Amino acid sequence: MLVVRAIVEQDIDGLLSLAAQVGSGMTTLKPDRDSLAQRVETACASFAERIPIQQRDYVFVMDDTANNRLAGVCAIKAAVGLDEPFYNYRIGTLVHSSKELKVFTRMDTLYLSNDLTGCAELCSLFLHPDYRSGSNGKLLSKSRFMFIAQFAHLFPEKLIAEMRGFQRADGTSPFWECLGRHFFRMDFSRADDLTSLGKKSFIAELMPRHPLYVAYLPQEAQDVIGMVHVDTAPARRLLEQEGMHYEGYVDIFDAGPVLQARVSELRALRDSELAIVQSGEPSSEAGPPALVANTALGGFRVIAAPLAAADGRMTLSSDQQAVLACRPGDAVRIMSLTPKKNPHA
Amino acid sequence: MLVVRAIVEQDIDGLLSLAAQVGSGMTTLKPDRDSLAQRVETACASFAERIPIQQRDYVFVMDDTANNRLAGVCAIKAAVGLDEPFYNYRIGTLVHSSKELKVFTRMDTLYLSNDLTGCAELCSLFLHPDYRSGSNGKLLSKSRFMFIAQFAHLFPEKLIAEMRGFQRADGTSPFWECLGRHFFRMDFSRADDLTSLGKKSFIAELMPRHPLYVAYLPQEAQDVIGMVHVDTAPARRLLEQEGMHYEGYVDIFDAGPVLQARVSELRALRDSELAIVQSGEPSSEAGPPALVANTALGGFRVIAAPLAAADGRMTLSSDQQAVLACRPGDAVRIMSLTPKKNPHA
Amino acid sequence: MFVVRPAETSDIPALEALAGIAMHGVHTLPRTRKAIERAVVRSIASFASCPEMPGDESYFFVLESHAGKPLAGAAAISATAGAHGAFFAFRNDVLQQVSRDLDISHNVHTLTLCSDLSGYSQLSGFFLCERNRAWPQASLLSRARLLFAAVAPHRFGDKFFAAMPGITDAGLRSPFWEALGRKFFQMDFLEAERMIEGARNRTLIVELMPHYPVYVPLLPAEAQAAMGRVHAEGELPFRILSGEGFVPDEYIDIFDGGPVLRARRNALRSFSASMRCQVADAGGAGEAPPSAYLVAAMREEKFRATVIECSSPEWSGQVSLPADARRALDVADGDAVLCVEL
Amino acid sequence: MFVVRPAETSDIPALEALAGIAMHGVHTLPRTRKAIERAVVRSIASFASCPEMPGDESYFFVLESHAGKPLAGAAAISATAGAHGAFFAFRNDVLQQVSRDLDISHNVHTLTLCSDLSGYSQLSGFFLCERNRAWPQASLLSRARLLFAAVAPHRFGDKFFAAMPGITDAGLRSPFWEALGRKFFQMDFLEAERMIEGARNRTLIVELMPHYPVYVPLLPAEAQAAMGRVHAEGELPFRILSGEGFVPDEYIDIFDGGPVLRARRNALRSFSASMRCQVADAGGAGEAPPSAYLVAAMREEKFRATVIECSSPEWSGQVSLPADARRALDVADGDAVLCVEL
Repeated sequence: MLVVRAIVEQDIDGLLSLAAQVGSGMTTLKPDRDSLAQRVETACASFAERIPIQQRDYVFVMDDTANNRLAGVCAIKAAVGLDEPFYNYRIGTLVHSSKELKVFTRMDTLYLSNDLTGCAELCSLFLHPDYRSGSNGKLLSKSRFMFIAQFAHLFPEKLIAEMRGFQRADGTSPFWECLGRHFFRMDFSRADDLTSLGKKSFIAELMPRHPLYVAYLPQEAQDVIGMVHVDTAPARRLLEQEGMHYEGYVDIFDAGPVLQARVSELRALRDSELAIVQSGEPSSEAGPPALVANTALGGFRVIAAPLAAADGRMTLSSDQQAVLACRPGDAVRIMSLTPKKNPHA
Repeated sequence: MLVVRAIVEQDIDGLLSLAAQVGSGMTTLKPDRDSLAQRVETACASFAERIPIQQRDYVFVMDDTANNRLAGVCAIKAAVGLDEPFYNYRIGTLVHSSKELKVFTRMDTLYLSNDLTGCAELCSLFLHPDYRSGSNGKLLSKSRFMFIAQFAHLFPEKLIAEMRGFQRADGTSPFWECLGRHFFRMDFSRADDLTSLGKKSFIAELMPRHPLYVAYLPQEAQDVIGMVHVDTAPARRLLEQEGMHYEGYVDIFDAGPVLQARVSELRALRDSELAIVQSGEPSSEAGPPALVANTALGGFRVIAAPLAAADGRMTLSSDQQAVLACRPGDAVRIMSLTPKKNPHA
Repeated sequence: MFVVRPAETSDIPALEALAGIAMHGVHTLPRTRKAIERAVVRSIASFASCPEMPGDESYFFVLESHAGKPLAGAAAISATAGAHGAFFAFRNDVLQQVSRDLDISHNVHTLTLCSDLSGYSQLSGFFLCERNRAWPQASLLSRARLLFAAVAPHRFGDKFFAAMPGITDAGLRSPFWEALGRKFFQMDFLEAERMIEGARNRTLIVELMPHYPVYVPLLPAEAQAAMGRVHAEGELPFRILSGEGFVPDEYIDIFDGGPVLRARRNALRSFSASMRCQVADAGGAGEAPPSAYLVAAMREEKFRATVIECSSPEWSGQVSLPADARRALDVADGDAVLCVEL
Repeated sequence: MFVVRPAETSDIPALEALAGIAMHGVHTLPRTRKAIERAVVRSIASFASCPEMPGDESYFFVLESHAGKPLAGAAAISATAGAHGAFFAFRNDVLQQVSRDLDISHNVHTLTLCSDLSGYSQLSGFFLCERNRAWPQASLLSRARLLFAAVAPHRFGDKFFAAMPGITDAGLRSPFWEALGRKFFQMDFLEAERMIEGARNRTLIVELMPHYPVYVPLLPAEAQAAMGRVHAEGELPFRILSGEGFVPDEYIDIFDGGPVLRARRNALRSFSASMRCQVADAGGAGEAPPSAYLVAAMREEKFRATVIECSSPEWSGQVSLPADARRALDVADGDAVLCVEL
C-alpha cells in the first residue's frame, strides 16, 4: 500500500536517492546530502512543533509499505519571503484612453512585487517514475490539502504554488531570452542554478524595477506569460481541482504561473469531513476513490481508499488502519479524490 | 409580500421617489429623472437581451405587493471600465532588505491600477428606511447572487463591489485629506460630485501615478485603508457571507475597500439548487429562511421564504407562486438565506 | 538677395503652397489653411506685443528672394515651448542595477516621458524649398530666428531647443514609433502626426503615452538604432544648428526618436559672437578679404535679416552695406545692425 | 602661515584627533583609525599614480599652520564619485499632472533616487578646527583642492559636486531622514550615518531606499522645509564654494536632504580666473594696492597651496612671493605657480 506520511530522520537515504532522479528544473530538491539532511531536520522540528509556525517546512514522503521504498516526496512551506525577499511579476492592467482621438488602449503591465510574502507554499513535488500510474500522483499532491484542512490554524490566509514556466523544444525559455537576459547577460540555466543556491533575490535586484508594459516584449514572450511547462500541465490541473487559481502572478524568470487560493476556500476546507473509524472490509460495490487521513500532526498519514462512509463512520480494513496508525473510534478526515462536477457548470 | 424583481419602465416614478431618499454618498442613484429614465431603459434592454452582454446594467427593485410601493433597489453592472477607465489603488508589498545591516523592511505600496476593468459590479443598493427590518436587507442584497447563479454565462470571471470608505465624525475622509487633496486642491465633496457626473477618470488623471509607499502617508490615512464607512459595515458583512473578499483594492478617493470574488466561487454558485415547484402550505415547523427565485431572465423574481424542500421539490403557497410568476412543475432556484457555519471553523 | 522677415497676412497663400510640398511627419510648419492663418495672426500679435517676460508668443518668419516671388522658406521660434500645455519629450535616463552578491553592476538606459523642456524657447517649423537649399540661405533662415532673439532677448528664455525629425523608412514608417507610440495610439505614425498636427504639448499625450520609464534594452534593435538619429531632411538644419552651438544630448522626440538639440543662450554664436555695428559707407571696406555675414536690423518690429559679403566689422564697429542690403534691411547710415559670421 | 599639502602617513594621529571633534552626520571626513589609514594610503597612491583618465583616485589634503603643530583642517577630492559603486542622490523632478476636462494642470515635485552624479569629481571631507574658521584659511583649505584640479585637470572630470550637510535639530534628528530614510532603514539618522560611514555609494542604498519617485507634497512640512537647506556647520563651505562658482540646483542628499552643489569645470574660478605666473623677486611689487591671493605650486606631487597678499599679478605674468611663502610652497624664482584671487 502507498501511504503519504510526515518525513522522519531515517528517510534521508531514501530521499537522497529520490532527489538523484529529479534532474534539473526543481530548485528545492537537489541531490546534496547536507542540504537534504538540513531540510529533514527542519521538517522533523516542524512536525514536532519545536520551531515557530512561520519557519516550518512540512515535508511528506510517499512510502511503499510493500517494500519500504520511498516513491515520492512533497512539501508545504509555512511561509515564504520572510528570510529572503520573494519576488514575482504581477500582471496588472493600465488603460490609456483619449476621447479626442477615440482611442481606448488596455495594456497589461508587469510589476515586480513581493506581494506573496508570508503565503504558505506547496513545493518539492516529485513522484518516482516507477510509480507514475493510477491515482498515485493525485494521492501525493492532494495529501497536502488534507494536512492543511486538518491543521488550518497553522497556515496563513493564502496558499501558493509556483509552476514551472513554458520552455521551447530546446529547453530555453522565451520569456527569459526576451526579458531577463537583457539585464543579466547570462544563460537561463546559470540563473536557475543561482536560484537553487538561494540566490534568487539577488538576481531579482537586477530585474527591471519599474512597471513594464507587456506590449514592449516580443510576441513570443508575451504569449508564454502564465503558461506552464508541458510536463507540468497535469500537476497544474490537480491543483486547480482543489481550488487554486492563476491570479496574475508569474515567475520573474520564466513567467510560469503562480497558483493561489485562500486557504478557507480550498475544496479540502469546504468538502472534507471527519468520520469515525470502524473496522470492516469495504463492501463489494466500492465507493468512489477518496483520500483518508489520520488527525495526528507529528505522525500524519494519508492513503487513498474507496469511500465507504455513512452516518459519520468510515469503514477501514485492519491493513488500512495499520498504515494510517489509527484504530476503531478514532477520527479520520475523508474527501473524495476528485471533486464532484459543479451542478451549475 | 416583498419581491425583488427585474425593473420595468413603469417603475420610473417609484424609483425617482426612492432616489430622493438616498442622500449623498451614492453616486449611481441621484434623484434626476432624465438620468434615471436612461438607466431604466438600459436595464430593460439588458433584461430583454437587446444590447451586448458587456453593456448591460441589470437593475432590480424590491416591490411591496401589499401596496405596490417600491421598497428598495439594487443593480448589477455587467462590466466596468470599458467606456471610461475604472481606477483603483491596489495595495502591494515591496520588501527592502539588507543582509549587511540586518534590516528587512516590508512596505505596503499603493499602485494606481485599472486591474478591475471588465469585472461585473454590484452597485446601487438602497433600501427605504421604512423597510429596514427583519431580513429585508438580506433579501434585497442577496437576490443578485441568485440572478448571477441562474445566469452565470452572462457574467465575466470576477465580480466586485465598491464599499464606501471611512469618514471622520465631521464627514471628511482622512485618506482624501492626506492624499487626494494635495493633488487637487478641492474638497472631497466636490471631487465626489464630479464622480457622480461620471468624471472620476478625469480626476484619476491627477492622482499620483507612480507607486506610493503607504508609509509616506500620515498614520491616520494609513489606518483607514480598506476600512468601510460605519453605515456600510452591515452591507459588507452580507457580501462577505456570499464569498466576497477584500483583496487589497481600494477606492482612489476614500480608500474604501473593493470586495471581490470569482463568480464560480460565490456561495450561490456552489450551494444554490434547482427544485421543482409543488403546491402546498409550508409545514408548521418551517425550515430556515431561504431565497427562492424563478428562472426567467426578463421576468426575474426572488422572494424570501422558509426552506421547504426535499427530494428536489420545493413547496410554495399559491400566493408565493403568484408573486414568483411560477407554477407547479416549474423550476425555482433555492438557497438558504445565510450560510451554514463552516464545519471546520 | 534673400531676406528673412516676419510673416504677414498676405503670405498665407504662399505659405499654404509651401506646406503642400513639405513632408508630413518631418517638417513641423503648419499645414492647413486654418493652422497657417492661426500661426500668422499669432505671430503678428507676438511681434506687436511688449511682453515683460517670455509668454505664449510665437514668431513666424519667411524667407524670400524678391518681393512678389514665391516664398523660399519659413521658420518659427516660440517664446515658451510649454505655453499651451507642457512640452513632452523622452529623457534618456540611466538606472543603476546592482547585485552585490553576484558582483554584477550595470547601467540600464530608460526613456522617461517628461516635461523638462516646457520652459525653453523652441525653434520649429523650419522648411526650405528644394531649389534654395544652399548653405547661405538655409543658414540665414534658421539663424535669423536667433538673431531676432539676440535683438530682443527679453522675449525669450535663456535656454533654447529644436527637435530634429527622426528617421523613417521608405514607406514613411518610423521604427521608433512602431515600437512605442503605435502601441498606445493604435495608429500609423503619419496618421498620428496629422491628428496631433505635429504638436508635442497636447493633453492627449499624457492620456496615451507611457507613464513609466521605457527600458531601452527591451526595444527592438531597429528602434534603438533610431534613437537620436536625424532624418535625411533634417541634416541641413542639424548642421546649421550644431554650428550655431546646439548639441544633442539626453532628450529625444516621443514620436520618432529624433534628437532634441539644446543650448543655453550664452553658448549660441548669435549671442556670444555677434557684434552690434553701425551701418557705414561702403567706402573704406576693401582692406581685409571679405567673408559672409548674417546681418539683422536691430529692431523688434519689421525685423529683417540678410546675408552679405563684407570685410570683418570686428574692430571698426562699423559695417559697410551695399545698397541692396540697405534696402532689404530697411536701414540707413548710422543705424544699428547685428552681425555674425555665416 | 597656513599651507595645504597632501596628507602623509605621519598625519594619521593628528587626523584621528581632528575626527574626534568633527560632528557625525555633518562632516564627512573619515572617522576611525582604520578608515583614516585607508584614506591616507589611498591618497598617497593617488598622488603617485599617473592616471590616463579619472579613475578611483582620491586626494586627501591637510591644512597646517606650522610644521609640527596640530593640524588645522582636512579636505578631500575624489576623481570619480562613483568609482566604487554608483553615487546616489535624489533628483528633484517635476511631473506634469493634467486633466483637460477639469481644466486643471499642475506640476508636482518628486524625488527620484538616481546615480547621475557618479561620473562627477567630488569634493568631500572638509573640516576645519573651530579656532581657525577665518575666511582666508577656510577658503584656502576648500579651494586648494580645485587649484590642484586646475594644476592636474586630466586627473578629474569636467564636472564637480559637493554635498552640503543638511539641517538637523537640537537632538541631531534630521527631519528629512525621519520622513524618508528611517522608514526604510529602521534606525536613527546618526546610527545610519555611522554604519554607512557617510558614504553614498554603497550597494545597500539600492537595497533599502525607495525605487519609485517620492511625491514631495506627501512629505511632512518639516521634511519639505529641510530639502536643500544647509546645516549651520555647512554655511562657511557653502559660501566658499558658491563664490567659487558652484550652484545648488536639482540634487539633494538622500539621507538629510542637504543641497548638492554642482559646477562644470569652466564655471569655476580656479579654472577660469586663475593665472599661471612665474615666481619673481619681491622687488617691483609696490605699485598696485595688494590683495589676497591663493597661490599653488604647479606640480602634482608635493602639491602645496597657501594665501599671500600681493599686488595683482594679472598683467605681469609674474608674482612676487615673500620668503616664507616660497618656503611654504617649496618654490624658487622662475618656478611656475597658479594664482587666483581669494
